[in-house]
Amino acid sequence: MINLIYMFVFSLVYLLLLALTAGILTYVERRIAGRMQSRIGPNRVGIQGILQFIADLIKGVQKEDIIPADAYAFLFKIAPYLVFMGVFLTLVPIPFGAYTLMEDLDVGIYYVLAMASYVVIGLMIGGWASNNKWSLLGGMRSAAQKISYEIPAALGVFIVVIMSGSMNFQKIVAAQGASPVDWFVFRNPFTFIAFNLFFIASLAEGNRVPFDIPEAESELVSGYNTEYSGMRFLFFFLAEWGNLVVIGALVTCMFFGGGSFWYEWKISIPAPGRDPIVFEVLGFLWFLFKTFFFVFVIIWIRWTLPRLRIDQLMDICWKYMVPIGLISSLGIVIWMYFIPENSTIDRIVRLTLTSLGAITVLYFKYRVYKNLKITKATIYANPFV
Amino acid sequence: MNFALPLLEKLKQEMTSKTSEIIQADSKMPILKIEAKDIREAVKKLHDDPAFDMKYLNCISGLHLTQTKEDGTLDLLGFEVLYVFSSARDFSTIAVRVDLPEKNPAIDTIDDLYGSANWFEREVYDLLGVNFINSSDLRRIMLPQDWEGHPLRKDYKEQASYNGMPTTRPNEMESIRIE
Amino acid sequence: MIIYLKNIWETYATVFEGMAITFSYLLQRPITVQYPDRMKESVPETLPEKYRGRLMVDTELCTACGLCAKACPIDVIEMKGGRAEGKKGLRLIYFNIYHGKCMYCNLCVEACPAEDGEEDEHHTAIYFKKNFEGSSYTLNGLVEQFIPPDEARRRLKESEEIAAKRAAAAAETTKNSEAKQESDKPKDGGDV
Amino acid sequence: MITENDLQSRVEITPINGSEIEINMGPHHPSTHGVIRFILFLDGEIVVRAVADVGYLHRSIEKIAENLPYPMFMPYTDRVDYVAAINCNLGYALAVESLAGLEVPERATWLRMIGAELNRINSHLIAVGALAMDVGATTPFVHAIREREYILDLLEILTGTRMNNNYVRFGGVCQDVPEDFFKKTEKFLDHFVLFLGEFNRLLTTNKIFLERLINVGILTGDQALGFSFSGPNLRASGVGHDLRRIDPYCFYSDMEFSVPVGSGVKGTTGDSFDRFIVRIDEMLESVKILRQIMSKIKEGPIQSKIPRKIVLPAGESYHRSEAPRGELGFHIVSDGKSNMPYRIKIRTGSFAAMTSLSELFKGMMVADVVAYFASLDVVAPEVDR
Repeated sequence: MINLIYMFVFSLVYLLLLALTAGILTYVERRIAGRMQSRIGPNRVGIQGILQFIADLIKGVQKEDIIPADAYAFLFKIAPYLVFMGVFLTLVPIPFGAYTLMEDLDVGIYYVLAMASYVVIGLMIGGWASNNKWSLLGGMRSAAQKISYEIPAALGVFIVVIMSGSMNFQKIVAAQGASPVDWFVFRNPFTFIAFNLFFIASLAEGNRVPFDIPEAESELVSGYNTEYSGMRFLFFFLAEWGNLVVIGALVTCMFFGGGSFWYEWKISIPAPGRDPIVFEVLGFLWFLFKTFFFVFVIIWIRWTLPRLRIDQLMDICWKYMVPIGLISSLGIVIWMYFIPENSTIDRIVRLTLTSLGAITVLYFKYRVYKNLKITKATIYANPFV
Repeated sequence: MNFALPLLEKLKQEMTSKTSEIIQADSKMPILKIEAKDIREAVKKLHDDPAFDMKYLNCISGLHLTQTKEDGTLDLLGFEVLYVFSSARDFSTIAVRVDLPEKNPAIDTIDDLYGSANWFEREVYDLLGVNFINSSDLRRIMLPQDWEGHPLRKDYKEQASYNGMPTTRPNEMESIRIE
Repeated sequence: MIIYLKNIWETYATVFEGMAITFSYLLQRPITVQYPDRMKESVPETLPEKYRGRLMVDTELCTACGLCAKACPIDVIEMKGGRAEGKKGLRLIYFNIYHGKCMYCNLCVEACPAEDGEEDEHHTAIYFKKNFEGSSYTLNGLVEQFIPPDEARRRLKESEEIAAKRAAAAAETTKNSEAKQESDKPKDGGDV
Repeated sequence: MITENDLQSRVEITPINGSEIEINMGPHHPSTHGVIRFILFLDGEIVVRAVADVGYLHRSIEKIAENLPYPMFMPYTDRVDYVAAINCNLGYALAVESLAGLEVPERATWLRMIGAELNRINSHLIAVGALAMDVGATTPFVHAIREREYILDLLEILTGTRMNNNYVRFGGVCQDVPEDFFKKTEKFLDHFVLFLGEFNRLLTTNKIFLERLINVGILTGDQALGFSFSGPNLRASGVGHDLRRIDPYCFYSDMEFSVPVGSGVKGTTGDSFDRFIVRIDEMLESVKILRQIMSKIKEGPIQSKIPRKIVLPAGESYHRSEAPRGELGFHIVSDGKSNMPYRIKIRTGSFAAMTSLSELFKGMMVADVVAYFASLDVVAPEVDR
């Protein structure tokens, strides 16, 4: 009983936090998009416009909830909640810290993959029940896209599961370490591929550019949410930005060591004098930092790239990602059989990959600098105007 | 302007009916005036004959020929359709003109020869009411299908309302007139 | 196979390059300005000299010749001139501009013959002000009357009176001259 | 009350086969660039047949022309193609001047050319930006619009207005420019070349963008000629047709510039990417022309003496010039008595480009429809006039 109450309170807190985060993310995305496009972005409501999402919320609630005359009213009404539910439920096993999680499921990853599919049902129902051909096209596209991209995502997850030997998120995080050398992403070439597979597939599952064809505004007007208005429309958006957090958190957990600077310390220094709560909070913050870095990357990709066509989308999935994923899953097994952990080769490979990653970041910095120089731009690094 | 007079003379000589004439020969734009029944023959020749190689249709334009009488009323004289073609080789341009009667103006279509001719013809049909015989798709293009009249005719009177919508707007200046 | 790998490489490389460019914009200042309340200087000051903003008329300078109204392709200007007491030429009776219709084509300004020779804000009677804010809650609010209606009515009456007076005077003179002619005639005839 | 039947009466409706869905793209659709309507019959994502329906922006400019004196029609030519207003002004002025035998002072011709070329860059920026927008890349679009804003500022100094300039007059231009205009233009051109390099690195080389355009909507040279394409669209199909070369007006015969022709750099000659890249190249050529003009322009009068009442000699003439969207032809008929034209027919590049749609759309995907249509750079008011 006490467990139930604990879960109820916890999920309520999660719900509120998710809603708040998603709201702030809409603001953040608009600001980032604005800067990338030489604009300012929303900056009128509150300090630097931080309360913009609340203004949007109030406006959304005030709007009339229109249900088209020929729509299938019941399904039309519940579709946004199904979508939101799918996103929210994926949060259950994600470890924001050693204790900061709703339920430590043994089949955590499996559960996440299953729950992510819920979203498809919501989108399809929404598209179909609107009785609008554009919405229907959007719904169908989204179904085709999500079901296809489950496979590369699952293959990416599969490699991680093999590496860590568990489907439990806590154990996956524990299998990695605090330093970049220990992260799965730089562990060996196959895990690096797995990271790419999973990240790209999650972009597709989250309907983000370059895979946003279900809502492609220049083709399908707005896709499955064309007919929605008011609060229901906002629920779609809540789900979309909530999804960003989920993607960021999953990638952090599985490839970037989670909140694991305390794991290392806990294992190496049992430290009776140290306060576990401090480390819990620090781990949580570290986890959040990584998560939001990936959220930023996703936003950044969105405002850089064009959109794919649906057949190219399927091409990428079936011609590129699935074969590569299958080869890598075979490869990881062979790798693990021949090269035991912490052997010399393993260490060399880890170090090489990590330094390659570092070089990429440095080269990126150089390109940014070069571009600023070529276009003779004046640097203004202040995020606020 | 590279409107080519020699090509026009060549076309005139090769036409089977000898009723065609070159007008405005000394101006910047000489025009070959032919009869309506000859249009397909002439255009086919222009399109297919390698001596002309007029694969490019610049424009089909039309106008309502009228004359204002002394008492201010209009004398309706019929219609004119002007075709402008360009050569695909050196882009020299020629113009062919056809005059049509006021009653039931009709001319053979050329939209099987030029991909773009259909839309140009539709525009002439829509705005002037010239009928293109055997056209693959002769519908109004600019105006609604149930619009009355053809606006570019000189004797056109705009309908007062369309499907219950008035076609004119009140003038805001009326409200402040002091006279 | 090479094409296969090349495609993957190209995708990554070009996406990388594109992301570097968009990131470089995060380090630059936005070029948009926040209109109207957070501008450093008022916008009309930044506009070029001959900017076509709101169509205005200098009622003092205007000689009521009506060329602008004639030059306008869409009848934006409605105006009338009339005689006034103690003034040599014509004076404006009313001058109305319908801003809702105006298309800022400059034809009326070019037609205006009334120039004051000064290089100030405007040197013709009808001119474009640099101010471009002219929104109104009603369509009717876009009609601007440069002579207030009461004043216009007064002027109209005055000019009508003068016109009537002059007509009467003209009639008088013609009558007089006719009478004169009448009276002169026999004299002339006599002379001949 | 407008019923559905009334709306459909605009086009011929053929019965739908079992597997097709009929879908209305427009009149209000984000990617129809104005108010154009396509009726697409889809089999899944593939267009089986399509009907293009125009006329929603028909303002009967040709009828208006018959009731206005020649000089008073000039502002209306702005509205034929509002993206390239000075080019339309110029076409009309040249037609009337050549018929009436009016002289144009040298400086006025140079100023006209400056206006026309700035406007051409402006128009092509809109074209490439809108194409980027329609394939989903938002940021390049905003960057292109930002550069266009600089051009509008220059045009503001040159003409006094930003968009519907009404700059050209018979026998000259309406106003002279201050000397610092040339310095500002020089500065802008230097910046613009740099910008174009950056734009290419951001968008043109992007793999996704290339994939969306290459081999989409291929038109061979013969086909393009048959559809009366002109301007960049025709040149992209490999036909070197540029009226500034073939039929020179102003001082274009003295200018050194090359005519970019599509050569199938990445795919087949005449595909959408060729139409895109030809526009990019043309902007660079315009920059070259502008630099030459700037070095040659001299002080002098800007307006020659013209008669108060312009009456053209009786007869008809077809005068054409190279606008950014291709051949802009004015068929002017005069009765020799009145100061108003008897008839003016305006032949525009967009109208000709539209003729190809119904045929080319067959077999395309919805996303390709958008990309192909955007690559044609059609401006709706120019189609309908």
